Amino acid sequence: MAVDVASVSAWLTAYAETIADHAAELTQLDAAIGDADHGTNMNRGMAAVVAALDKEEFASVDALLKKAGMTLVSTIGGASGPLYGTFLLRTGTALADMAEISGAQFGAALRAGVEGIVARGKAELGDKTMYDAWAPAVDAYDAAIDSGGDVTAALQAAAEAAARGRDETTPMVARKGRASYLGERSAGHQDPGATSTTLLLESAAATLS
Amino acid sequence: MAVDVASVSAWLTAYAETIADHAAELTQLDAAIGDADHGTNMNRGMAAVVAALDKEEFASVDALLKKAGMTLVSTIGGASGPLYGTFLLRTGTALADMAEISGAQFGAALRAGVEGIVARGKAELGDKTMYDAWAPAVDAYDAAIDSGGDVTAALQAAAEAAARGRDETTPMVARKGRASYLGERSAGHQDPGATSTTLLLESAAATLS
Amino acid sequence: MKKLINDPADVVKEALLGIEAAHADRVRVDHDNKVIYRLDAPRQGKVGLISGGGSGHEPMHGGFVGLGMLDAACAGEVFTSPVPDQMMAATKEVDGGAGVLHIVKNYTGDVMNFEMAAELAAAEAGTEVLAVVTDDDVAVQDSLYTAGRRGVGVTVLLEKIVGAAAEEGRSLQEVADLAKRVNDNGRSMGMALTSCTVPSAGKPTFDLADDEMEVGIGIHGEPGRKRLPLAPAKEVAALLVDPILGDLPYGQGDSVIAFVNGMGGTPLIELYVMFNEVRQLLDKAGITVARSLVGSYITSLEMAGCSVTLLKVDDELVGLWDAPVNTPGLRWGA
Amino acid sequence: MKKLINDPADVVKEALLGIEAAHADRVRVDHDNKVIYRLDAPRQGKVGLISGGGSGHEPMHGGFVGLGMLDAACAGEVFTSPVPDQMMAATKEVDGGAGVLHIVKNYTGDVMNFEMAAELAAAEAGTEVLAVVTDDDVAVQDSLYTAGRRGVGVTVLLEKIVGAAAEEGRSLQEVADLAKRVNDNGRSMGMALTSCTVPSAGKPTFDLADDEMEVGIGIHGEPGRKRLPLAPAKEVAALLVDPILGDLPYGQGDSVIAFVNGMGGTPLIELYVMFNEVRQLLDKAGITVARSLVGSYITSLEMAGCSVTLLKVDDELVGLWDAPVNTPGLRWGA
Ligand SMILES: Nc1ncnc2c1ncn2[C@@H]1O[C@H](COP(=O)(O)OP(=O)(O)O)[C@@H](O)[C@H]1O
Ligand SMILES: Nc1ncnc2c1ncn2[C@@H]1O[C@H](COP(=O)(O)OP(=O)(O)O)[C@@H](O)[C@H]1O
Ligand SMILES: [Mg+2]
Ligand SMILES: [Mg+2]
Ligand SMILES: [Mg+2]
Ligand SMILES: [Mg+2]
Repeated sequence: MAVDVASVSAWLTAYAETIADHAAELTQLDAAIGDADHGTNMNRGMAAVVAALDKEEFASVDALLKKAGMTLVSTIGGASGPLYGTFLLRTGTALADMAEISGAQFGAALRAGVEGIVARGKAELGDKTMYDAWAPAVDAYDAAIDSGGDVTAALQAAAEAAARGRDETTPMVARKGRASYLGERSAGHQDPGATSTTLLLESAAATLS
Repeated sequence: MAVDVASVSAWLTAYAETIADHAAELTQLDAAIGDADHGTNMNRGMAAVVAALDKEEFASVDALLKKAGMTLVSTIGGASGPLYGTFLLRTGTALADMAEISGAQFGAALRAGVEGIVARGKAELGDKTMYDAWAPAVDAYDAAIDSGGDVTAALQAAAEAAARGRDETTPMVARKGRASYLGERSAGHQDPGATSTTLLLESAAATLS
Repeated sequence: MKKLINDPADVVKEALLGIEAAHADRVRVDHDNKVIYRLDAPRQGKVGLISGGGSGHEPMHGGFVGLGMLDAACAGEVFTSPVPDQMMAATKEVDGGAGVLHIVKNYTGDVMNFEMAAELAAAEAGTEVLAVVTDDDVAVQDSLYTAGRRGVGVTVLLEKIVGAAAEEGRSLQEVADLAKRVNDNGRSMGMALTSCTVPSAGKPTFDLADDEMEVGIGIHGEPGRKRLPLAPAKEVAALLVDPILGDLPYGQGDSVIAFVNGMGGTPLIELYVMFNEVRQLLDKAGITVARSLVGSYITSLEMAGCSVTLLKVDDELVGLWDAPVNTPGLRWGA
Repeated sequence: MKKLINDPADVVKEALLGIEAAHADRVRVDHDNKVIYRLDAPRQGKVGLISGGGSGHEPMHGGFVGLGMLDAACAGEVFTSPVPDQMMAATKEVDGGAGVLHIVKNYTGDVMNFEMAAELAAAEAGTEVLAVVTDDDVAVQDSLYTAGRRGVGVTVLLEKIVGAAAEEGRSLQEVADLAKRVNDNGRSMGMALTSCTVPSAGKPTFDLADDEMEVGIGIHGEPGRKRLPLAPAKEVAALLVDPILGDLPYGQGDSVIAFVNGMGGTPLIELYVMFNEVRQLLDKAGITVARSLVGSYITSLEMAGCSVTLLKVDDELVGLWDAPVNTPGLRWGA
């Protein structure tokens, strides 16, 4: 297995492409219960990440992830900038000084990243945010590793769990983020952040092994 | 024959009703080459005239016409207020101190009114204004009287001539009034003022005799 | 029709009530005559400045009543010039013994109604009245055989500059001459992305497809001179600025007040984008922007679009522009 | 999408160029960081005031930079809060030794980005930073379990009042306390007749039928709390004022600054009609309008609609409101 600079770089590059492909869809989801910018936001941020990765050689995964996280913080703004930025920063920090990264270690790092999202955004399960995709995803990842799976299998499980979590946001009444302003009217719409989170994990499953 | 207080009052009252019925149409004509208010303007003015006539007893046709003219000046505004107001004021002035009004005298008074329109608005034939309906109308009136017709026949002829003049405004390129701002684009649209003028003469033919 | 109004017939009346309530510190309103007065009018010895026109162009003219600008503004029905009674009442009321200047935009209706008022006021009260007619819209061909050009954006700049001159105590003739000089040195052109809807008409004055714009529109929802495919701000700026520059003409070394005006439905962010384009075109032409004004000052109800006005200025005009003004719509130095 | 823009991705950049060109006498713009600064910032010994947020709300916030109001405004992408780098740069730049107050509207993104900036600025430069978060929108339920209420119209009034206090030389803590007091005494509610269109999205955020309106909207084109049939201004005013009055609550004998705000696509004439209705409702409730503000100051691109803000005031707040202010968007006494 190799969660290394090359594969993590491939992951983020693949995610940037996926985001570009789904930008209009994410913005449309955000129009329904937010302010119609989530696709544009993520696209601007991920394009900047790809540009940053192209410019620099990274000695370690953690350096790369921190750079990517800082780039998101500095280019997205809105809610998703600090949240995705913090996620990558914390994930990177958790991987600092590791020569090789095991599946379990990567899982712990992802969980640290998600804890960063919670620390920043204070979302709880059922609030209809990206956390509703992240929480089941990291649980599924750990469960897959615990039952002997490799990183690919664990990320596959995580992406599937995220997709289920994403789908479950649809009936929810939002309690965090912009959608919460709609009250009951937020029900019946899929959360854009949970959607972009699922795409991130799908990209991971396709590129990391 | 009797162009008297009662019949002139009936004329203006009938015109007010006609204007109310045609207000939307006049405004629509004005929307195409002007500012979409001619129907509203005429309707506001004629409603005020009817209210003024209801409030007062008039000793003479000229007093009645002057009152109606002042009322139009004071309530319409825009181009049509001074023009129709001046028309009635001058027509009234021309009829001052007449015990009985002959067909020829009424024709001369109408012509004086139309001269007032020209004095105020400086329109010439072919400028695509109400004058393109007025000019042939007073000529037709006089011709009918000259060939022995009565007031009704003369007004009938005037109304028909006005309608032809109105129709002829359609291909014209406006040189006066708001429609002139459109230049060549004003061609192909019937002039609203020529339309309301034709209605005024049709009301006259129906009420004066 | 989507508007924040009650009965369409009451729009002007109710807006005047709102203006009075919002700005009672500076203006009072004669609701019978629909005239907005400067609170301290008449000012003895000062030339009285009156303007007016159809409503629907707010803040013009009522929003320009106050220190350093107008003494009174007559509000007509929407897009319909006021009636002579209003101007007569205003003329008598603001006459402080130094005479009264009528500032009239060149529309047949406005000109005729102001003329009748001046005739009547002179006859009745003996007030000395002069008039200036603004006609700065280069979208309209200038010709002796037509109604001539419309008065648009220059009117705003003129009311400010001439207002300062009247405040200085200049004579009626001096103020009128200055007004003419301002009008002669200003040119404008406008465009629309959407039509406006006259409240009493209830539907848009013209229809524009999603990919079209009207160039050369006036401020009454009159259709423009031509319909063009929607274009980026850069091209729109050139469509408006080029005919203006060529008309006066303005040239290398000239100093101007540059005014980018919103038609009512266009937000400020777009006006700043337009101003950036206009400024670049002026830079390229070697024209200095001495002062600028960006905002919705002479509007056409909820029409989306903008107009550009350039006024060639010298030190005197800039000084008068900079002089204190305190009106609901334009305020500085006071 | 009908807008006076070039490439949608360049709207903010180009608007900032336009703002700089139009107001170079009062502000300068750091185009790399997209920050608008007061020309003479930092002012030694004065608390620095910074705000910022997504663009598309002009004149807020950039139009409120200048004497008696903000020292800097950070411009995010359209409807997207700025990033911490911008606020950090601004914080360091306006720090005149008396500390810096961040004025933040309560949106998850704005709050998080400002928080990160404050953490970083404190760590890096040692600048003392306090923050006030505005949350005055009564359309949103106030709850500990949600993101809480949005910051809307009160932000404008707060920036003016707190700006005057900072200009007076009050300490950071005093200025922050005052800001909190203003926020606590203000409430707002808004409605839309039409949606806005985010330039990069290219189509309206929501669809409204010709006979519908959205009540309880925010300033980002967020759909509102409910969709209702189009209603006359009188009913719209009640729909906005009643929930505000009941919330603080405001009552008999209170004095308020009454602010009727346009959302960007609504012309001034309609805002005056609305103000007339609002004032009547306040009269009926025995509430005195100490000061008023009518115009488009906190907008949502080209959205048609309005919001009402009431701020309960005492003599101190009125005095600070009346103090001189000289910004592109709000100016008096200077
Ligand atoms: N407090 C929060 N915690 C976790 N996620 C959040 C929170 N607030 C918002 N989000 C996520 O952010 C997404 C919106 O992101 P985006 O549209 O880019 O930002 P903004 O709401 O500022 O416009 C939401 O769909 C939601 O998943
Ligand atoms: N100079 C003029 N002479 C004669 N009639 C004119 C002149 N200018 C305009 N009109 C007439 O006035 C009509 C428009 O009236 P109206 O719409 O009420 O006024 P406004 O043009 O001020 O909105 C035109 O259709 C035309 O017939
Ligand atoms: Mg969003
Ligand atoms: Mg008309
Ligand atoms: Mg008219
Ligand atoms: Mg956003």
